[in-house]
Amino acid sequence: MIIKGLLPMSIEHRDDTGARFGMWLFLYTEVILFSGLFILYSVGLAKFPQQFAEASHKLNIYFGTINTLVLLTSSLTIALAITAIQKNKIKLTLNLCFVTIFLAIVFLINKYFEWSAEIGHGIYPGSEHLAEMGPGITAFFNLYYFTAGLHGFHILIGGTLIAVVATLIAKGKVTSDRYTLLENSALYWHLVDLVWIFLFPLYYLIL
Amino acid sequence: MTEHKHEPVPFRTFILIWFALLVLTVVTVAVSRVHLGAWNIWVALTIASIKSSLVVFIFMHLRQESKLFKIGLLTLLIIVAIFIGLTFTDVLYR
Amino acid sequence: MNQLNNPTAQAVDNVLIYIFGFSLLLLLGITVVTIYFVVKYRRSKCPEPTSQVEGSWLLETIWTVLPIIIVMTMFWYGWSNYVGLREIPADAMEVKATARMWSWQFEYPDGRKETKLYVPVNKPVKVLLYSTDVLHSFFVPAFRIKRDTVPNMESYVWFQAPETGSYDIFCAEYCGVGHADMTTSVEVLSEEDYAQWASSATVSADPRGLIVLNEQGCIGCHSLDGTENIGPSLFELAGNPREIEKDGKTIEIIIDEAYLQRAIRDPDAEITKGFDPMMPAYDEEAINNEDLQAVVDYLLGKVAEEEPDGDRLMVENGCIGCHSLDGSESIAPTFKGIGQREVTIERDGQSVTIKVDAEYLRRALLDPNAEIVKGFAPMMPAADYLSAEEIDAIIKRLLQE
Amino acid sequence: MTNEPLKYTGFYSESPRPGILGWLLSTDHKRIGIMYLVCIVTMFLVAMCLGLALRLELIAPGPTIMGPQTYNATFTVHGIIMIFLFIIPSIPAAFGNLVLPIQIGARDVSFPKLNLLSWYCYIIGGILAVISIFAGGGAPDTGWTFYVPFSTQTTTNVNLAVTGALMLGFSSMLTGINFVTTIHRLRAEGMGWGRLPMFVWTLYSTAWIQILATPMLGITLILIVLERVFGAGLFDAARGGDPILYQHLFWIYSHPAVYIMILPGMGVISEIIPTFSRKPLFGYWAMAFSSLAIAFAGSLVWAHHMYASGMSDFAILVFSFLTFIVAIPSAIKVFNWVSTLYKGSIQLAPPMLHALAFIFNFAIGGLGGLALGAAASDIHLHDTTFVVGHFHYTMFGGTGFAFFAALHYWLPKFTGRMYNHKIAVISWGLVFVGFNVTYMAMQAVGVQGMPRRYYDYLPEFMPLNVVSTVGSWVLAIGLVMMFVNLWNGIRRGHPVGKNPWGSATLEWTIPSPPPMENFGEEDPIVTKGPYDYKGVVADEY
Repeated sequence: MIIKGLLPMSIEHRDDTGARFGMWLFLYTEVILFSGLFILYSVGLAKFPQQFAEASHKLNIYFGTINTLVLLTSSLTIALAITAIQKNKIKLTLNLCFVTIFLAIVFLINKYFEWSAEIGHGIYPGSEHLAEMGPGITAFFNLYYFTAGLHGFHILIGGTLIAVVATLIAKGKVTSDRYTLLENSALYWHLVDLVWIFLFPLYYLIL
Repeated sequence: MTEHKHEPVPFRTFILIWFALLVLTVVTVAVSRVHLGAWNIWVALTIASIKSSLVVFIFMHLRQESKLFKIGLLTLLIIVAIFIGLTFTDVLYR
Repeated sequence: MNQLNNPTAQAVDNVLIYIFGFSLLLLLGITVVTIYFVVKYRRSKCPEPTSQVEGSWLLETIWTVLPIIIVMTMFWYGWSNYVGLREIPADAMEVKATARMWSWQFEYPDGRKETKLYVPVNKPVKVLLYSTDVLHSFFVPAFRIKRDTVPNMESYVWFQAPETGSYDIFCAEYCGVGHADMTTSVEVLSEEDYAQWASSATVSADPRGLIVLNEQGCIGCHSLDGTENIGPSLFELAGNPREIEKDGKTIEIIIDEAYLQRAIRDPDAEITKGFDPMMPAYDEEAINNEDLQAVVDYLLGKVAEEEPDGDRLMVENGCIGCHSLDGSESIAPTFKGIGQREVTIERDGQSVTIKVDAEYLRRALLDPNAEIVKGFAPMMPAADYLSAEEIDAIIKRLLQE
Repeated sequence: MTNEPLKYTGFYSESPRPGILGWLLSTDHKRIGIMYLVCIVTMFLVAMCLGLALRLELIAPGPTIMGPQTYNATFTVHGIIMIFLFIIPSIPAAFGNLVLPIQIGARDVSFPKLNLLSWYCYIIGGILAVISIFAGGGAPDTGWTFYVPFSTQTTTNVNLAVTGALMLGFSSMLTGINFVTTIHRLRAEGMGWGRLPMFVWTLYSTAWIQILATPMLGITLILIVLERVFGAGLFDAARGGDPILYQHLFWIYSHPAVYIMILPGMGVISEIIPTFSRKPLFGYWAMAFSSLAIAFAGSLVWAHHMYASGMSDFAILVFSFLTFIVAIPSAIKVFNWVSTLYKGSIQLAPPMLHALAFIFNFAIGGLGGLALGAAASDIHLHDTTFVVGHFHYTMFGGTGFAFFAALHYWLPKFTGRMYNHKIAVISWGLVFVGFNVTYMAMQAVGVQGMPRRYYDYLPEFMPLNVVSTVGSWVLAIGLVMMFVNLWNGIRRGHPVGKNPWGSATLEWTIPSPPPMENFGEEDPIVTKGPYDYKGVVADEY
């Protein structure tokens, strides 16, 4: 019996597939969580197509693209980490985890600069400057901030999770034949990536 | 209660997929600079769907999992489609 | 449930009776069969079950298909009658209903505002629904109509009353502390009564000049609010310079009484720069000298604005909904005797007792939740949408209490 | 009545940790289930008192025992507690935890620690909800639906209440994840899908809704808090938002949530009726699939709460149609329960009485729902007390009675003692009569046109309101009697054996109360169906 691969109570009740299945179920709940915001987005887009395109132009496409590449690469490194631990290459696994965490931090720093620039322009939820630009643009930026903010929050959680797992790997508690915890953290990280894969074109690339 | 042990996916596969993802990202940015009207959004979503399937099936090992996982994912997608679709019966016809 | 023969109520009642009838039948059937089984197969009489049947595809198919057919008829009947609630007869009169916390205001096409909905008998009425703050819902049980009022969105209901009388209007969407008090009525008047009621409204408060401008269709080309139309706007003319073309030369003049009179009697002689000479001339047949003077006076702002009526404002804006005039207090302090009262208010967390004066009343109207009268909750909406004159009128009226 | 100590106390005494920590840190599904049960019953009693106060206020027009602001806060808190803290977790979290693993022959759920975590989420959510009543700003007064723009404007303590609801949603979601995994992965040998007790089937359907719908509540509530903090205008039409869209998001969760509430109750009834008829459940597969069908179709019909909201007429057409579809599987269930009685050997024990009352009440609730599902009739009934009566018929008359049935059915199993049957029957009678008087009168006054959430009403509505209030007193007396009787039973009732009712599901094959490891060292091997009563004899008690 294990919680997401955490220490088992008794060895004969271990159920890795069950733990992974539970994690997938949890990921479904995350998808629905974001889908609520995507519903708001799609309704906004249907109502204000021009304004959404106009607002999208105000976002910095370079930040967006770089962050996409960063996240895709971090997804790769954490996927590689699983193969590495399956092949019992502990050192490599750890290094790949660190790269992933590093990329997560790069992503957040990027986001920080991007947001400070926008907030500096007076574009943030509830700002008067935003209100002057009309309902469509306001709706776009409200959603942009809330969606990207929620996504950033997930990056934070995912990064922490991987850091915890890395410690456990270093301590020898997550090993080449008991690595469900790493697998589940990786699943979570891929979800964060998946959300961004949709977020990026919807917010940065509308024309 | 059957246990599914995954065979390790070779490093090479992951790197190839990663490369494909990078290419698709470049494509989606490039396409977005071409004016296609309402089609822009559909092209962008299609590319995003391809990218996410790559992530789901390869990076997330869904290819190796049992049918249960796949049916679950299908259910999820149907439900999300229903939520969005039925909301639009209101929004589009108001 | 006092009126049944109006079109909207009939549409709804048909469906209600159909569905409730079927439901009653089904409920009776289920209950009778259950009781019959329980009595017949009670353990004292049947110590062991006499059947171990696990199901019957035939029966289960029957009671899957049968309910499908029944409910589909209900669905279709319900829908087809609903359509009738949304399709407004072509000859319907329109009234604007505005809901705010916690009162209703009805505005007629001629600008008249009422707190009750007066309508003529046998005339379809389309009620356009607006809200100034939160969700409310316009509900008239007698006509079986209901529709939410949504801020910044327009919706509507319609009804037709075949008999005179008074019918309740409720707010059916929860909207805060005064929700249950947000009631008023539809007053259905006979055609003569309605005509009389309506004519008393046409003694318009508008100045004669404005009436002439409307009657003559001047407003069709000249706006009153500054927007440029086919002709130059009539907004704030007095004393302003204007470039005109006269005899092929462009000169600048100051708008005055004489200029306006010339511009109406012989418009083509002097054309405002940037406009085409297309305005018809109005001679004495069209506008007599008296009316001409009224128009010019109006355009130059020489007509004294009538002071707003404080009593009327308090009713129209729903103040009376929470602040009583008879001394009773539930939601908010009463207005009775407010002019001579001392009140204890909480301001920035401290209690202060002050004498009610014009300044206090102004603060209470414009920023009501900064100072709260002890014992009441901060919930009053700010009256900042009123004009300065209107605020003054309300304050003046309150101080007389 | 006896007062002798039980010789065997099962999981109550067998614990790796002694004392209160042995409970608060326990990952055993039975202990967690008992902890849920205690909290849930407490919450029910609190909210019941609030409900009584509401009814008392409505005994006459005008203010009687409270002012309008208090009244609004009372019905809001009544709703929040009853829905998020009582009904949603009542059967799945309390009885699901107690019974589900044993019924499928498992030692525990798949993720026992996660299970404990969801109990803590429940407790934290509950505490936040209770604090929100007393903390600064005043108790929330939005109604449990938190409709915008009112909920973003009111100065009362909405943020705390919403955060509480968010935690409760999280708790419900984690329980759902746990149950789906448990049912897929931990069934004992021989426990095929065709041998699952119907209670497990309904919990399985419920768990899927909990997973796929609850996050939508999460995001909706988060948006309310963000809106209140940043004032962004997400649902303000002037700033590009859409107030009606809030209602969509809210009901996308909250309508399926209605099925989270009722489905497990249907499961309980499907256990009790065969047991007390000693006959297999009629149409096993129809019952199983109708549970899944209700779960699925229940996710398609949310906007039938919004016919009068200003939604498009096309949406009303679609949602009205889908709403009638969802009536079918519910109808099938009712017919199959009644058919199960046919040629059985029916014993009117207290659980069975509650189950039969469930069928009656649920039929009224369900049939009343038809009038609300049809577009035209809903326009008149929407937001009147008819709706209040209707959902109390399904939620209280349905799930509430199923919960009482489950208490009378399973408490002897999990406490090892039997309550007094005579008092149980009398209290059942009072509850049944009181319930129907209260809510039938409420439905009737709603048809007359009295809007809901009205603190004050016109004099013409008074007679039926008086009837309803008097009914609420009968109901309350019956409920108090029932809980006192159950409490006395737990304290000093007759000890019972393994199987006092003669049921055939697995939980009745182990001692009462069950031991810590459920089935001991050997996992059970299942060889027969859940409703095969051949050779099953009820123990004397």
